[in-house]
This record gives sequence, C-alpha cells and structure tokens, in this order.
Amino acid sequence: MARKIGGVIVDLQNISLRFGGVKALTDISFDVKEHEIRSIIGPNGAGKSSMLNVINGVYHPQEGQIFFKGALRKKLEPHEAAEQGIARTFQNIALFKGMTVLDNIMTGRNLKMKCNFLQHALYWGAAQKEEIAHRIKVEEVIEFLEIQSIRKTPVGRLPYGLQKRVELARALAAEPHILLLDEPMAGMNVEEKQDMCRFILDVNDHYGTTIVLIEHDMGVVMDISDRVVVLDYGKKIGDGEPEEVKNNPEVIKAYLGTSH
Amino acid sequence: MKFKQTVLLGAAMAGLLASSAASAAEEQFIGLPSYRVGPYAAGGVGIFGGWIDYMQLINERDGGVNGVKLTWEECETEYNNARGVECYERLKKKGSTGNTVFQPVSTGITYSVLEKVAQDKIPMVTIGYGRTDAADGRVFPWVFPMITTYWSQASAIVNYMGQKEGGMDKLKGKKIGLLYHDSAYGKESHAIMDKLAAKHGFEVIKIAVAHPGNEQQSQWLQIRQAKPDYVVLWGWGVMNPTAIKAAAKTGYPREKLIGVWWSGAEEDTIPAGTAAKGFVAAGFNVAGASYPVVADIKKHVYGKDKGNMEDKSRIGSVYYNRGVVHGIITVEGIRKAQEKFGKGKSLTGEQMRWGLENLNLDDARLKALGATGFMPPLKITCADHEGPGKVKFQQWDGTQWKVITDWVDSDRPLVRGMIEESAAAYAKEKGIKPRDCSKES
Amino acid sequence: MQFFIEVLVGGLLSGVMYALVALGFVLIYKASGVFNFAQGAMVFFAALTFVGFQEVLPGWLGMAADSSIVFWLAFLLAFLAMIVLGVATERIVLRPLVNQPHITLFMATIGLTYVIEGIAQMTWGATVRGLDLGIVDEPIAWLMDNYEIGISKFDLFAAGVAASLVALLALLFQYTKVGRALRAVADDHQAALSIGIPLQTIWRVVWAVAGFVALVAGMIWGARNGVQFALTFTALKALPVLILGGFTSVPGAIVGGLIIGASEKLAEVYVGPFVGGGIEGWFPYMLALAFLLVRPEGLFGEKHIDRV
Amino acid sequence: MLYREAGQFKASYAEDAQIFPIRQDRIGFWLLMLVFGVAVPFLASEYWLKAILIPVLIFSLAALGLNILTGYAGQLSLGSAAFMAVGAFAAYNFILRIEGMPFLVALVLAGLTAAAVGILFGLPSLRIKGFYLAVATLAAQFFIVWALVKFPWFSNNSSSGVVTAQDVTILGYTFATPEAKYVLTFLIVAFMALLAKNMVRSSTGRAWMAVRDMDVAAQVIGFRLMRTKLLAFAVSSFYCGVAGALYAYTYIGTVEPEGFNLDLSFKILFMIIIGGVGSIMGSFLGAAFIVLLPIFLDNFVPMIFGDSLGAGFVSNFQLIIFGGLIIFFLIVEPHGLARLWQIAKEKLRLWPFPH
Repeated sequence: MARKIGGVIVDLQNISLRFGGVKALTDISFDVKEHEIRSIIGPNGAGKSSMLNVINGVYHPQEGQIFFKGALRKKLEPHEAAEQGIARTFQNIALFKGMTVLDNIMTGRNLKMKCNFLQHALYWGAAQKEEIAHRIKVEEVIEFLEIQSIRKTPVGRLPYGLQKRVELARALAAEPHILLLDEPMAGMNVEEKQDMCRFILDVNDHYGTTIVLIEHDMGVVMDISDRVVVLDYGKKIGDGEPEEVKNNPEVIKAYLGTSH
Repeated sequence: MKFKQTVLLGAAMAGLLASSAASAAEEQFIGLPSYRVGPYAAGGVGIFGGWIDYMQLINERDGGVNGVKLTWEECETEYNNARGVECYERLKKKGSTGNTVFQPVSTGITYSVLEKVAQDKIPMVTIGYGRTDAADGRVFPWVFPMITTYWSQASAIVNYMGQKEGGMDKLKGKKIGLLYHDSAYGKESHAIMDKLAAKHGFEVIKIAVAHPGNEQQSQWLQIRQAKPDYVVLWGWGVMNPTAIKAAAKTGYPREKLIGVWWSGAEEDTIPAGTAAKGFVAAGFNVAGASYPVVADIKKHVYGKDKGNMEDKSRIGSVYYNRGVVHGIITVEGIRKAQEKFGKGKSLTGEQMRWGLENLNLDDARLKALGATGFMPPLKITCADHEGPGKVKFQQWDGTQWKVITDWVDSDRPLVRGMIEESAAAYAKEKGIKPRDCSKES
Repeated sequence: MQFFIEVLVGGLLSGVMYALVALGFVLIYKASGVFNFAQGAMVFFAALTFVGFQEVLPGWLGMAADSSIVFWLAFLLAFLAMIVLGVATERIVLRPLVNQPHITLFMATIGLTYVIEGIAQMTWGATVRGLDLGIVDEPIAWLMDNYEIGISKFDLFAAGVAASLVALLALLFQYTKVGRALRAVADDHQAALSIGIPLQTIWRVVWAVAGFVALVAGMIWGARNGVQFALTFTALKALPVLILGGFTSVPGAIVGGLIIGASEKLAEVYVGPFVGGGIEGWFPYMLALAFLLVRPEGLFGEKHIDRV
Repeated sequence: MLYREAGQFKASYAEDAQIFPIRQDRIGFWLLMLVFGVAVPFLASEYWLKAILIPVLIFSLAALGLNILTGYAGQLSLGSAAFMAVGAFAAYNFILRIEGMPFLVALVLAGLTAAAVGILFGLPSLRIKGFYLAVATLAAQFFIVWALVKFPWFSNNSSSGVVTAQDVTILGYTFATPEAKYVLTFLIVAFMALLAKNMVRSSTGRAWMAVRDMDVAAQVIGFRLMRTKLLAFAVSSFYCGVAGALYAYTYIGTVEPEGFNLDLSFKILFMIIIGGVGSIMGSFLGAAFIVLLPIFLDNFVPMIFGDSLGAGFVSNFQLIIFGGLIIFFLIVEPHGLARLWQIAKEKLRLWPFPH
C-alpha cells in the first residue's frame, strides 16, 4: 500500500454526552490520524453512533473538547462539518427516498456548486455548465461503485445492499477528507460485504480519505482497520491496533458478556 | 390529459346549451346565482325560495308578463367570487335574449362582475348589499343598488333613535355602540356613522367582532363598561344570535339593541331563544305571510304544489319576503321595459336596463301588487339608482317579528353627498365620463 | 380589578368550550394519527341530528315536544348516528388509506368534511334552529349583586359537562379493556398490532367516542349560539388549543383551552383597542405559534429526539 | 408503437438532463403549448376563457407555489391564499401609488412582497414540523386577511373594503379582451412554470427534496436547513403572490381580502394532492380538476335528476359528490393524477409488448 498515515486530524478529548438524564458517552478521548482507517466497535447501545454524531456536529457534547486539524473546534452545525470535509453514511440508511439514485448522489456535490437559485431558475450558461461539470464527477463515482444501471431508479425501489452503496456514493461525491461510515455492511451477505470492503479500501487507497468506521463484523474490522477503539456503555474500554485490542481482557469480557 | 378533459366537458356543456336554447318562443330568461350550501344557505334558501316563488306566481296566475313566460336557471355560487363569476359567464348568454338581469346576492360577486355587466350590457340589481356608490346612476348606468344602501340604513337607524329619544337634538352627548362584523361588510358602517356622529353630536364606540363571531364575551364586557345608550348590531350569521344572547347575559336591554337587515331575521332570533325578546331590527321588507302577495303565492303556487320552499313554515319569514321583493323588482322591471319596447316580447338586457331605470312603484302600483307596506314605494331615475332609502323597524316579540314603525327616512342629503363624492372618485380613477341625465329619455 | 377578574373568568370558561371541541381531535389523533379536520363538521352534524330528531320525534311518537323521553331518545338517536358515521368513516375512508402519508389522510378528512356538511344540510335543511337545554344563560345573581362580577350559569354548566366528560374518558382509558388497548395503540401501532390488538375495532371505537364528544360539544355550542352551519367553525377555535396542548394529550387539550380562552379575551380587551379590535381570529394562533417556538412539542407533547 | 424511445441515444449529459428526454414528449409538449397558447385564444368561447381557462392557469400557478413548499420542500402550509392576498394587494398598491408603474414590474414586486411575508411566516418552520407547522401557518392565513381588512390604507380607504383592479397595460397596450388576458396569463404562467421546473431539477430543488426526505441527512451533507427552508417559503410565496395578483388583474378584476379565505387555501392544497405532490405537471392537472369538477357536477347532477328534486338537495348532493370524489381519488391514487399519467406513459412505452 502506497498510503502513508499522517498526523492526528481529529482529536477528541474527554467527551461526555447526555440526553436528559441518560448518559450516552462518558469522558471519552480518542484521535483519528490522517489517511488511516479507524474503527469503532462495541456492543449495541455502546455509544458508537453518538460518537460519529459528535464528530460531525449532529450532537453537541456537554463536556470535552474537539481539536480539528490541530485547532480547537467551536460548537458547529452539521453543515459546517460538511464544509470542513467530513462526510458520512448512516446506520439506518438516510437516503432521500423521493429522489433517484443520480439526484441523491448529486446532492453530495452541493457544497461545491456555486450557482444560486436564480441562475438555477433560468438554467442558462453558468448554471447549466456547472450542473454538467458536476454530473461528470458524479458519473465517476457511479462508475467506481458500479451502479451505472440504476442511476435513474428512485432509491426507494432499490434493495438494501444497493441502497447502502448509493449512500456511500453520495458521501464520496463530496470528495471528503474524512468519511464516517456507520455500519456500512450491516445486513449484507458475504459477497456484498466483500464488495463493500473493496470499495472502502479503494477509497482509502486512491483518494487517501481518512475513514472512521463502525462495524459489527469483527473479521472485517480486524482485517481492514489500522486502529480500533472499543466502547461499552458509553465508556472507552480499549484502543489500539487490531491485535492489541483483540487481546485486551476488558474487551473480551465485554464481548463475551461475562459479569458487569 | 387536461386536453381530453377539456374536450369531454366541452361536449357535455355544448349539449346542455343546445337543449336549453331549443325551447325559445316568447320567454324571458333570468339567470339566478344562488347559494344553498354552507354557512350562507340559511338566508339563501329563504331569499331564493321567495324570489323563485314570485316568478312562478307570475307564470301561474298571470301567464307570465304580458304573456311572456319567465324562465330561470339556478347556479350554485357557494357565495364564492370565483364561482360567482363562472355562474355569471355561464348564464349570460342563455335564453333567447341572454340573461335579463343579474342579481348576485353577494357583495363580493357584485364587485367581481361590476365592469363585466357594463361590457355585456346586462343590468345588475343589488338589493340591500353591493357597491353603495353605484347608486349614482350617472357613473354606474348598469348597476342598481335598489331600495336602500348600507349608508342609508345607518342614517335611518340613527333617525329611529332620534325618534325614540324625542328629537334628533336629543342624541347630543349620547353614546352609540357599533358592534360590527370585522370584515369589509362590517367596516362599511364606519364612515357614515362617523359623519352622523359629528352631525348630531353623539359618540360612536366601535367594537369589532372577529369572524365568525361565535364568541363575544370580551366585546360585551367592553359594552357593559362603556354603557352606551344604543348598540347597533352590524352582524352576520352566527354573530347575531350570539350578540343577542351576550346582551342578555350582560343585562343589556334588547330594546336598545338595533340590528341591521342582515341581523334581523328569524334565523337570528330563534337560536337566541327568549333572550331575543324585544330585539329591534331594520328591514327594507317586513315579515309576515298575511300580505296579499304572499297569500297569492300560497294559493297559486303552493296550491298547485309548485313551490320552491321545502320548509313551508318559512313562507312569510324575513328572508323569504326579501326574496319576494327581488322577484317583484325583477318582474316590474320587465313590465316597465315591455311598455316601451313592446308588450309580449322578450327583452334584451339593454332594454331591461331602461325598464329598471324608469321603474316607479308608487302606492297604487304596490297596492295592485298586493305589497302595500311590504316594501317601500320605489322610484328610480337616471341619476338615482337607489330609490327610497327607507326602512321599517320590527321588533321580535318572542315568536315573531312585529312592525313597530312606519317607513323611516334616511338622511338623504348626507348620504347622497357621500355617494356622489365616492362615485366621482371612481369615475376619475377609471376615466369614466358621467352621463348627463338631462339628455336621457 | 373586578373587571379583570370578570374577563379572566369569562375567558377561562370560554376556554372550556374550546377544549370540548379539541378533545375530539385529540382522541382521533392519539389512536390513529389522523388529524381529523372533519371534527368541526361532526359537531355540526351531531347537533343538527339531535335537534332534527327533537323536531320529528314528537310527531312520530305523539308526545309533547318538551317531554324528557323525546330529549333522551333524540340524544340516543343522534349518538347512534355518530356511531354509524364513525364506523362508516373507518370502513370507507380510513381502512383503504392505512399506511398512507399523514397529509393524505388529512386531506381525506377535509373531503369528509364536505360530505358530512352536505349530508347534514341535505337531511335536515339549512334552517337555523334553537336548542334549549333548560339552563338559562344568565349571570349568577349573588355574584352580580355583591361583587358586580357576571358569571353565567350556563358557562359554569358547560365547564361542569367538560369536566365530567374528561373524567369519563379518563375512566374509559384507565379501566376498560378497550381503553388499555387504545393506549397501547397510541404508543405504537406496530407493537399493538403484533400483540393482537385489532386496530380496526379500536379505530371504530375511537371514532364513535369522538362522535359522542362532538355531540356533547355540539349541544352545548348549539344551545349557546343556535344550531347552524357556523358550528363547523368551532374547529377553528380548537386548533390553536391543539398546538398549544399537544395533539396527543387530553390534559393538554383542557389546559390549552383554558390558556387560549383566557389570553384571547384578555388580549381582545386590553390589546384589541390599540389595533382596532377583532384580533380574536388570529391571536390564539399567534400565541400558540410563539409558544411552539419555545417548546416545539407543545405543552404536554413528548420531546422527540432524532436518532441517526 | 408511436411512443417508443428506441433509437434515441443521449450523446451528452446536457441532452440527458433536458426536461423531456424522450422525443415524443418534447413534440407533445410543444403541440400542447401551441394548442393552449395559439389555438385556444382563437377557438375558445368567452365563457371558456373567462370562467375556466384563466382561473385554471392562475390556480395552477398558486398550486405550483404550494407544491414547491409542500411537495418539494416538505413543509405543509394552509396559508397559501393569504400569500395570494398579499400579492394582489401589493400589486394594487404599487400600481396605485407609484406613477407610471409598469404592470410586469408591479407583478414582480407583488411577488417579492409576498416572498418577504412568506419568509417571515416561514421562520417558525425552523423549529416546528408537520401538523404543528400546518396549524401555525393558519396564523398567517388569519393574520394577513385581518390586517388587510383592518388597515384601510391597503384598500385605498374603500368603504366596502373591495377595490377594483386597475387596467392591465403593457407598453401602451391594454389587455381588455378575454383573449388578451388569457394570452398574458398563459405566457406568465408558462414562463414561471419553466423557471420552477428548472429550479427543481437543479441543486436548489435537490436541496428542497433532501430537506423534505430527511432533514438530518441533508444537513450532514452540507445543506443549510434555514436557508433551504426559507428559500422554499420565499419562492413558494412569490409564486402565490404573482398568482394572487393575476387573480385580481386578469381574472376576477377586484381585490378583496375575504376572497382569499381559508377555503381557497384548502382548494389549493387539494389541487396539489389530487394533481400530484412534488410534480410540476401535477399542479396543472390538479388545478384543472378542482376548477372543473364543481362546474361539471353543476351541469351533470341536474341532468340526472332533472327538476324533480329541490335545488337545495341538488346543491348539497354536489357537495357530497365533490368530497366523496376527493376521498375516492386519494384512495385510488394517493400520488395524484401526475402519477396516473406516468403509469399510462410507461404502459404506452411497452405497448403492445408488455414484457
């Protein structure tokens, strides 16, 4: 592999998050390095998705600090996170059900499009040129993920696996620096999983995209991750390279479900 | 898809047009926009029933107007301007000579077709609603806000109060509450009441009631605080019984509560129950089934089972009789026009306009019609499309309306001045050159 | 001060009347997620059917019009009519539309409004009728005499009816099998279905109960202002109560009604004169809107967290 | 066999992104434009122009406005008629108070005024959703109509509160005949429909739909909720405002607040539901349906029953049928007439070989 793991790009320090009285995350610190594949694992309800939501601004932790590219990050909205180059997919597919595959992926380009609604209304000159320029980019992604045949299909009609792939396409269309993937392989058969693994590795490889991954399939996680963090009940119980984590007694305890 | 629909509907309508045009002969067609559903239906059923029954009476008893049978077609407007315009357009070319006269029974529709009637040469009669300044026939040759207008009514109500107090000078220093429906209709009362207040030296306390007016707690508390000597109820629909009940609840004497003609029907008092006893209201027609004209309808129309009313107990009610007045004016306009343009002939709208403009229902004529005291004598001229501007006052005795005054005059000079001023402004805005009435025949 | 109290109390009592109508909305929304715009038309239909039967029954039975048998028989028949209406609505409108978006169901209830209004006026005519419940709408004498505060006996009676109705509904929900099933359905349709609660039956029951509430509301509003088409407009008074109280909360409807009633009267009396009055048409909506900006889920609604 | 796309290949993305990618559709569309833009003014009777075609076009525009807000951006509104009222009154006052104000400029200004008011009443949408928002939009409906009645300045102190719209004059030509008014309305509506179509097929439209389908995901992708929603409110109100002005100037001829009541708002909502939520063409189909249905029933119902029944019965029966048909349509095709058209087209594409 040609890629080189760089310095810390996201650094979360002592993050705590509560919903009313319910603690979702307690005092968690971890970091993500540039170009790496960083996995978050843990049982259901461990706070994995909340972790991603904190990174891209959907949730705002009550305590703790986030450093992004070395600078302290202020409280920000999700669209600001997107502007900083953070894209993601969701655990329960969050595609725009009323739109076609093509339109869904085109939405991924929105931040790169500069025309305003008046230009769109006239659909003349710049607006048309821009639309077509971005369409070309989107077609590259479509080709990369091998979904050419379904581009005009409304996403609601697609099977689950393909929807997951379209969602990945939408995230990739944004050409993100950091890609947050929330269980991209859930509910897939072996073949689909292999495809998805290949796509993730290719993205990481070709574009150097940093990837933060939540996944339940231990085999996959251990195979493709550079580093793994383990959460349980909103607390961090392990962090390190796959081998290290695999042998961590606390992790084993959590996963085997012995006494808590 | 749209086109196909269009074609299909067009075919259906063409068929209808053809079938109605086939039965020509000597007929006079009256297009009748009506409303029989929704909140306006309660009054509408009475008005349109009385109107149609009267025309039926002319056909049944007299064989039409000098032998010309009256025909009509209803068109449901739901009191909606857009539907009203559609009805106007649909009806205007029907019958052998087109629609004779258009009476929308809705101020909104009146305004919507105001310019169209002039283009199409169809006179429009608006009795007790519509555009007040259209009473100036020089600017509005095609519009006839007959008998009386809102402004005349307001001044007649003040005159009635003067009568009660024993002289107009006694109104000085008095307080008059104006409880009005918070809409264009209700606000029509403001300008005239302000002028009258300045003239007679009384104070007007304007209190708005939001549509529909089924809650008036706060308004009546305000009235109780202000303690006005009279309250004018410029209401509509459910606002009226609610006001009457609230008056009873706050202990305001019903004799001092004076309704306008859209507040003074059985529909307004019956729901208020015993609270309505003593309530007074103005009207350009009165209630009662004993007038010869109503008796004739019962005999010649209902006797042959050709009546329009399903609920026969409402014959002789305020709204029903108002419909009869609509019928009388329609028929008499036709009769007058036939005198000039040929008896026994179908008239065009233009000819009908002449008939209406020269209408003169004096006491003798009203007696012949069996409508003495039923409606005021009426004389229309080229300049004055309103006529008498008089109302009678009726009082609810707990079960029915009792007439308590003779025809009460309005403040003609004041009202006419306002009408002419307003009409002149309209003429200027629209670039209309007022007719010279000395040259009209 | 005495004037202020009078406005306040009058407003609170009016609020009870609004709550009475809002209650019907809440019941149906809770059980089926349908925002039933036809509730106003149902109020009209119920009241009209009641007075209609009151008119024709004496003739059929040969009894005096003011006999209490006629009253209760008319009440029963009107209630039956509401049950038929509810069951027919479930069968003809709701069942084929199950699982459709909320807005579709909402539009269907507007269509239903036209149907109900048409049937009501077609059957009983457009005549405005009075309705006498035998309680005079007059101020309580000793309050008036001693404190110059006018509080209507009728309004107090209406408040009493509303309170008993809420109590009755609470008992129904709490202690009957249907009530428990209903609460389960309100919590989660799918889960309720999976444990074998027959959704259709529940819906029919709820629509019938909502019909009963409409009948009571219609009789009280009808006795106040006459039984006429304008009864359908009571729905417009109830909507701000709904957003304030939350679509799914019975206590919310009551408390919301009180807040809306009191503040709208106070606003009309103390703010109205500065802007020309007549603000009661929109003020409750603005108030509810302002409130929602602070608490988007309404007074008693549940806070909703987006999970992604 | 006529409706076949075999042999039509797209050589560029520009071609693929046109409004009608299939040639037959393009031809059909231009034929339709020719029929309604050129043939209809010559052939249709005054009744059809004044009472049906002009209102259908104007209501289509209003429905289009609501469809942008509700169908594309997913914000349910029950106040469209109020925004029409704003447009009508704004146009009236601009023409009245500014000497020499050209009609088309007044129309744009009317739209902009409505858009500004729309943004104001759209602000709550940032916190409120669904039916709560729908009921909240009623605040706009009641407040705007109240304000227009309450302050006589808006209606130039007209005693009745109803004002007559001025003549429509563009470059010295007065649009007085129904034909002229129809053509003017047609051109404006067609142009604005094109603009709407362009908006919804570009990034603006995708932003609206994204917010509609899943607002959290839309944010995460980088759409700004506030800007997107408020833009939808503004554009939607602009369309409604222009429709309101046209309603006053080329259709009814008067400006009256109470004409723009809640009932009209519901009618417009019906138009998009029956026509097709989230469909430009659906707005037109829905408007045609809702305008024509009562007229059709008005002619049709008495034809069946004759004069045997009372007029009150017939009117109420029509109302029942109207409501019933709406329910029927919602049950049979909840996605509206536009979807029916789509299905018919797909069938036609395969015909006569269904597989």
